[in-house]
Amino acid sequence: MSQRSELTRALEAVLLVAEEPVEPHLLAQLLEVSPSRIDDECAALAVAYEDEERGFVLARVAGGYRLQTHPDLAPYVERFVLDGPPARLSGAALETLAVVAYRQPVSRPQVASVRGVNADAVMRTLAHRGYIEEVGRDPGPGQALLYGTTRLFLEKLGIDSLADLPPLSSFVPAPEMVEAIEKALGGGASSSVDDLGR
Amino acid sequence: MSQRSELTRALEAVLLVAEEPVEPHLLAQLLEVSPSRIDDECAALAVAYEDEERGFVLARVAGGYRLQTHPDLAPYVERFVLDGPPARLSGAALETLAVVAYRQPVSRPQVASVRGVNADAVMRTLAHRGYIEEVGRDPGPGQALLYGTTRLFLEKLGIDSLADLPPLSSFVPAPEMVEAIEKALGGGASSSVDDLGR
Amino acid sequence: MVCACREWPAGIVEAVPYEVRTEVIGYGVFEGPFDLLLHLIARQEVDLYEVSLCAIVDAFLAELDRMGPLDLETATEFLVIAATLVELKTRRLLPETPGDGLDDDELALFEQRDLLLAQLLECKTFSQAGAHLARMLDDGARSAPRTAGPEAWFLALAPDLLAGVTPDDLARALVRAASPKPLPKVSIVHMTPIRISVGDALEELLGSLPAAGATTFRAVTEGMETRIDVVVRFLAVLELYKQGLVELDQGSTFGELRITWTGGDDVAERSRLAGADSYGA
Repeated sequence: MSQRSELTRALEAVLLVAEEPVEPHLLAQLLEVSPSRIDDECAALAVAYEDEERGFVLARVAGGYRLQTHPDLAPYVERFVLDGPPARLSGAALETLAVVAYRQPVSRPQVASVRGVNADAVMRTLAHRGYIEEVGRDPGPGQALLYGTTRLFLEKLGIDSLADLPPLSSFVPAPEMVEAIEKALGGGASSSVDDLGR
Repeated sequence: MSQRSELTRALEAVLLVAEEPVEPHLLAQLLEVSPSRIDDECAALAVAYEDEERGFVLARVAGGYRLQTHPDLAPYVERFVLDGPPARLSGAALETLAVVAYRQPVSRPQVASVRGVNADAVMRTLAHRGYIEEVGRDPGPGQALLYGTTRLFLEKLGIDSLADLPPLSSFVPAPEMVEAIEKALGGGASSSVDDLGR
Repeated sequence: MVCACREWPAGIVEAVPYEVRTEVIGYGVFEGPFDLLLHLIARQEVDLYEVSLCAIVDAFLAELDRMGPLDLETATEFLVIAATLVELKTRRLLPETPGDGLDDDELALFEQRDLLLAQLLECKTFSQAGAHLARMLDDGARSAPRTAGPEAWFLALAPDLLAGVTPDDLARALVRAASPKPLPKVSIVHMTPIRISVGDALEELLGSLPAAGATTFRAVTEGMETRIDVVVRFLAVLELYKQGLVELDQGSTFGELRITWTGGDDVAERSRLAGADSYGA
């Protein structure tokens, strides 16, 4: 291979020194081309890395581009990275994280009402981990603090934006489960099932 | 190109996540081949990167291998450092600084033994930036230089004195870990960590 | 999905089939009343298609009883649900009132039931969404980003390398630096999806448990590095439990899972002989 463009080479160099995903507009500014040109270059480079079976990939994550290791090689990388894999979240924390992710901006009482239990401790843990943060205050009475997910959350999931989360409707319990719950509570069909649409 | 060996791919992945030069014997251990095989692989990879006119090179530095930007592209990297998100200390540098801060006065070999890697280059950077300085000599044999943090360090961190550094216990997940960490910090470590609470 | 068994090794809960779990996890590890209720309903569904409200209400109350002292807020949450359930149960037990009109009490009860149903479905939805997030986090963790940053000579250009660094960041960095490091050694076992079978794990347990008498799940999974090893070991423990060779219990809500050998010596001997060659027993 030869005659690689200066643009491609500079892109590779900048991505190598970046510590977090670099937004296309910043890359465009640095390399003096349009953001759409950056997107095209990055897409081409990502395909080339895959074709060449590199040990790393160029990924679009949390609104920017970054170099990261190929998932196939996780066993080697895990051994090398001294921290080891991060502690996993408990079921309660995951559920809470899901509520914040899909309902944001959302207040603590709103989260608690979905789960039926006080969510304060779990939300502190999630904030401590950097997955959620305060994003504002409810304009209504009480002015409750509102929470949303962070950029780190997107980075950890390896997705570009919240739009990449599967729709919440795909997690609504299957009809048999709904029927079982209805039966359990004693009674026929109820209109409130439809209210879950969102 | 196709059928790249798992060894080459794993090597690329590990070098991508490494923050400091990785010694051949460590790579050899990770990838379960001989150190000389690692040297051969790295040499071949370095040549390939040059031939392919990559934006980065594989360099042999300070007894180890690392990926770094191609010297041709320095102007772009400089612009990124100046105009991009604010550059911060690398994780490795921050860890080293933390060891010096909590364990001072401390010698280079002592820092290296806590972190398990040679700390000379990082300590030079920290001294150069004025965050640490020589504070004396070990009275014991060898008379190693001892380092401590500077006034600038306190200012940058926004604290009045070392006594304002948070106690470690609040950041350690389990009590057994406290013990292990104190052991890793070496001899008088537990007392010196406690001293910070004064 | 339903129980948050935090004291167990990472990831075990979602990896074990639900029906298997319900046998062991019956002792108050529920995160809230909805979790508990969903769990009880699911158990009914597993047992028989005909779901019995009465059985569920009784189980709910029994569970509440077994949980022991709760803080006031949590207790209230559970009691509100319990009250609704009891009302629904009473209603079911009473003979049908003649006439087609519903009185106000009945209407209110139906409203409560609908509300509870909606809450349960919502809770279930988010719990499934949470399980999916866990999978996405796992996938995401398989790739590590480059974070080395610019080479040292470029850093001279940066105005302040400690910008945004807090004393807490420093303390965390020290903990990272001084924490015991895992041995950097790649074993190829790691690359193969499942190498150790439940049979192997069973045999190993049969070799060690009778002599040990009582131990904990943590102890029998000590040193295991991959999730799958832990899961396989867990399935083996369940198998022993099903065969009545061990007793399982948890001292406290978030306590250790204790394993006690109850099979006697000859059973271990027979089972071991019946198996394949001994596996590090």
